[in-house]
Amino acid sequence: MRNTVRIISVLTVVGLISGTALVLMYNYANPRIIKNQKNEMEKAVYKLFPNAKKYDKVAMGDDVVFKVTDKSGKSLGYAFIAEGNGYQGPIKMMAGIKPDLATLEGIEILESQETPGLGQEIASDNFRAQFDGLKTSPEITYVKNAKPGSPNEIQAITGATISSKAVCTILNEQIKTIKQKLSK
Amino acid sequence: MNNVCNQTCTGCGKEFSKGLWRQNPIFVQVLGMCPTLAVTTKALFGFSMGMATAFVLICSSLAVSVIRKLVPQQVRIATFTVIIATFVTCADYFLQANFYTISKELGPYVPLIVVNCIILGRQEAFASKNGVFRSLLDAIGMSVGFTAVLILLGSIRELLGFGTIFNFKILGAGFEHWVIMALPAGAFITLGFLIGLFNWMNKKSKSN
Amino acid sequence: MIINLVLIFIAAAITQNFVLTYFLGICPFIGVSRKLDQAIGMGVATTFVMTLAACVTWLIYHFILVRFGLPFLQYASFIIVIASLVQVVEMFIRKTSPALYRALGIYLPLITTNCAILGLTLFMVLKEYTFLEGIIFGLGAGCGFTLALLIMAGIREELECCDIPKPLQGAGITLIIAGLLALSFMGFGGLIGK
Amino acid sequence: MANTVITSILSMAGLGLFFASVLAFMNQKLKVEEDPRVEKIAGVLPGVNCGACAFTNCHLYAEALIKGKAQPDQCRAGGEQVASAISEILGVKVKKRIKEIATVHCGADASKRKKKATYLGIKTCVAAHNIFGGEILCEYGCLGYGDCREACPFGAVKLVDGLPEIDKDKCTACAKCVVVCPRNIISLQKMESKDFLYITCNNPSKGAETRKVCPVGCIACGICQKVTDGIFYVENNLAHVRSERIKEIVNPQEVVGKCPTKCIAKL
Repeated sequence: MRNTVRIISVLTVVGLISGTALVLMYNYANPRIIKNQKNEMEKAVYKLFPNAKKYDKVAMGDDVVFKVTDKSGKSLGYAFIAEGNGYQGPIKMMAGIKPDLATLEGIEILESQETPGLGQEIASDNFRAQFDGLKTSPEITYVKNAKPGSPNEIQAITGATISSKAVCTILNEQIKTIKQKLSK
Repeated sequence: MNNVCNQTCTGCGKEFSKGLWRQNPIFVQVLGMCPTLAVTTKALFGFSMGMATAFVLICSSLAVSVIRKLVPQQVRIATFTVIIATFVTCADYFLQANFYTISKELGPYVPLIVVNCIILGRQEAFASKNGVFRSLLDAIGMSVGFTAVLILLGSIRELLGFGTIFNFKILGAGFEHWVIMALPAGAFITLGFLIGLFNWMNKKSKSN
Repeated sequence: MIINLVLIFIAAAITQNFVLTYFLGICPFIGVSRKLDQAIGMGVATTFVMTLAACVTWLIYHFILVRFGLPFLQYASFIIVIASLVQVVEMFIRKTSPALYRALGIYLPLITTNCAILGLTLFMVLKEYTFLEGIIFGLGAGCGFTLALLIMAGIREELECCDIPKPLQGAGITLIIAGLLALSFMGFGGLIGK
Repeated sequence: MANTVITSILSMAGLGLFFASVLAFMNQKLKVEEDPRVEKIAGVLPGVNCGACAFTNCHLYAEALIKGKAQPDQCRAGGEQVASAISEILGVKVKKRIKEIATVHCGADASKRKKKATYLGIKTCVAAHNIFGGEILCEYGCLGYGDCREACPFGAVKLVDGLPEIDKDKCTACAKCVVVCPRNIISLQKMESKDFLYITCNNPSKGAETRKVCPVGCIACGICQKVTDGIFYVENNLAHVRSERIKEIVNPQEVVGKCPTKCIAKL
C-alpha cells in the first residue's frame, strides 16, 4: 500500500513542478516570440515593397492582408500571406500584388519543409525573381524545362515540379479569395 | 576537501572522457540517431542541436541523479521522461525567444530531443544509479561527444551538398552539388561510413 | 471521406514513411532489425502503442490543451501519456503471456524512447487531423514503421552469410542499407500530390 | 494571465495524478509474483542489455541467476564489481568454483588436414560445413575458418595455423564458441587438476577409416585405456577421458607420449 501512495505522490509532484516551470517559461518567452514573428513579417513586407512606408491590416476574416502605402500615402498594392500544402509539408509565403490585382509585385517564402536542395529551391532568388511583375490573369501557370511563353507563365524548377506547381496553385487560390473579398 | 574529491574522483576523468570516444553516444552506443540524421544538413544546425541537447542532457542528469532514490520502480520511465520533456520545452521556447531564425530551421526536431534515446538512455543506465557529480561529468562527456559528431557529420554533408561549411563558400561554383547529401538517404549513408571509419580506427589503434 | 482516410493511411505508411523520410524511430530500427520475428514483434507492439497514443493524445490535446489554451504543455503531457501507456502495456503483456514478454521484453522500454511515437503525436497536431483521421494516421505510421522494419530485417538476415568488411558490420552496414531504402522510398514521393 | 498559470499547473498535476493512479492500479492488479531478489539484482546490473551474458536482457539474466541457471560473473559489462554484488544478494559466496575451459577436440592444423576438394566459397565454417561438409576429408575435423574466434566475446580464441587455440585466462566458459562450431569440436571441460589432459579428436569412425582421412586422428587402439587403467576409455571407436580422475595419473607426460597418433594433449 505504501508503495502505491509513493507512486502516485511522486508522479503528481513531478507533474506539478513541470507544470509550474513550463508556464513560467511560457510567460517569459511568449511576448518575445510574438515580437519575433511580427518583425519577421514586417521584414518580408518591406522586402517586397522596397519603398513602402506604412502597412496596415485589412480586415478580411482569417486571411492576412496588408494595404501598403508609400511616403506620400499612394497605395502601392497589397501584401498577403498565402499558405497551402507543398510536396512534403505546408508552404507559407508572403506575396505582393499591385493595386490593380493583375500583376504580382513578388513573393517571399516564409516557411516551407520542401526537400532541401530540390523543393527548397522555391526559396532561391532566381526562382522567386520570376514572380516579379508576373501577370495573374487568367491564372498563374508553369511550364516544364522550356522558356515561359506568355506573361502569366513561370518555368518550374527541374526535378521539383510538384513544389513549383504548389506555389502557383496556392497563389492562384489566395488571389481569387482576395479579389472576391475586396470586390465586395 | 581534496580527499572528498579524490574519493569521488576515482576515475571521474574516465567518466568524462568515455563519452568522447570509448562510449561515444553515436558511434559506439548507436543512440540518438533521429536528430543526428535529420538536422545535420548544415554544420550550424548540428552545432545548435548539439548545444540544445547538451543543455537538456546536463540539466536532466542533474535532476534525475538528485531524486533517483525517491522514484519507485514502476514510474521510473514516466518520471524521467517528464523531467526531460520539461527541460526540452524550456529549451525550445528559449531558442524561439532569442534565436528565432535557428529555431525555425531546427523545426520539429527540437521537441524530438525529448525522446532522444541518448538522454533517456543515460538517465536509465547512469544518472539513476550514480551520484550527482559523476552523472554531471558523464552528461557533459556524452553531450560533447554527441555535438562533435553532429558538427563533423553536418560539415561533411554541407560540404558535399551545398559546397559550404558554416556557410563559408569552400567549393567553387563549378562544383556540382550532391543533392543526395541534403536528402535523408545521404545522411544514412554518410553516417554508415563514418561508423565504419570509427570502428576501423579503433581496431587499428587496438591492434598495434 | 473514406478516400481521404485511405490517402492519409498510404501517406503515413509509404510516401512519408516515418523511418525513411522523417528519420523517426531510427534507434529501434537499427537495434531490433536483426531477426524477422523480433522485427514483427516490435512492429506490432509499436503499431499498437502508436494507435493508442494517437487517440489518447488527441483527446488530451483537444479537451485540455486547446480548451484551456496551454500549447506549451504539449510535449510534457504527450510524453507522460506515452510513457504510462507503454508501462501499462508492458505490465499487461508480462501478466498475460510471459512467453511474448520474454521475446519482446527488452524492446518495450525501447518503445518509449521511440521518437516515432512522439513524432506521430506532434505531426497529428501539426496537420490538425480529426479524431478518426488521427487514429488512421497512427495506424498508417505504425504499419509504415513495421514495413520498414521487416524489409530491413529481411535484408539483414541475408547479410548473415555475406562477406562484410569488419568495421562496417553491425550499425554501419545497416545505415547504408537504410540509406538505399530511403532512396527507393523517395520514388513513392509523387504518389499523392495533394 | 493568472488563470493560465493555475490551469497549467492543475492540468499537469492532474495528468500526473491520473496516470500515476492508473499505473498504481495496474501495478496492483497485474502483480506478477516475482522473487524480490530479481528486482535487487536487476538494480545492480548495468541495465545496458548488451547480451554478453548470453541473455537478451539483464532482467532475464537476473531471473536465471535466481534459478541458479547462470553464474554471477557472466556479466561482462559489470565485471567483478557486479559479480561480487550479485553473489552478496544471492548469499552465495563466489565459491572458488572449478574453472571450466573450452577445449578443442581436433589436432589436425592446416598442414596435416587431408583435402578432398578446394573450397572457394564464403569464408565461414558454417557456410563451408553446409556445402558437402567442406573441403576436409574428415567430416568431423576442424575447418579452420574461425567462426569460434568471431563468436568469442572475450578474444580467448586464436587461430594457430588454422586450428583454434584457447587462452586459459581469457576464457570464461560462456560457451559461445561451443554453440557456433558446426562440427561441435569444442566442449567445456572442468579443469580438475593443474595439468589437464584431453583428447584432440572428434572422429567416431573405425580406426582404419580415421587413419585414411587424418594422420593425427584417434584410431581407438585402446593403448591409453590400458596405460591409465580406465581413466581413459574407448567408446564407439573414440577415446574419452574421465576428467575428475585425471589427478590420479602419476605421470601425465608419459601418457601423452604413449598415444601412437599423438591424440592426447595437455592444457
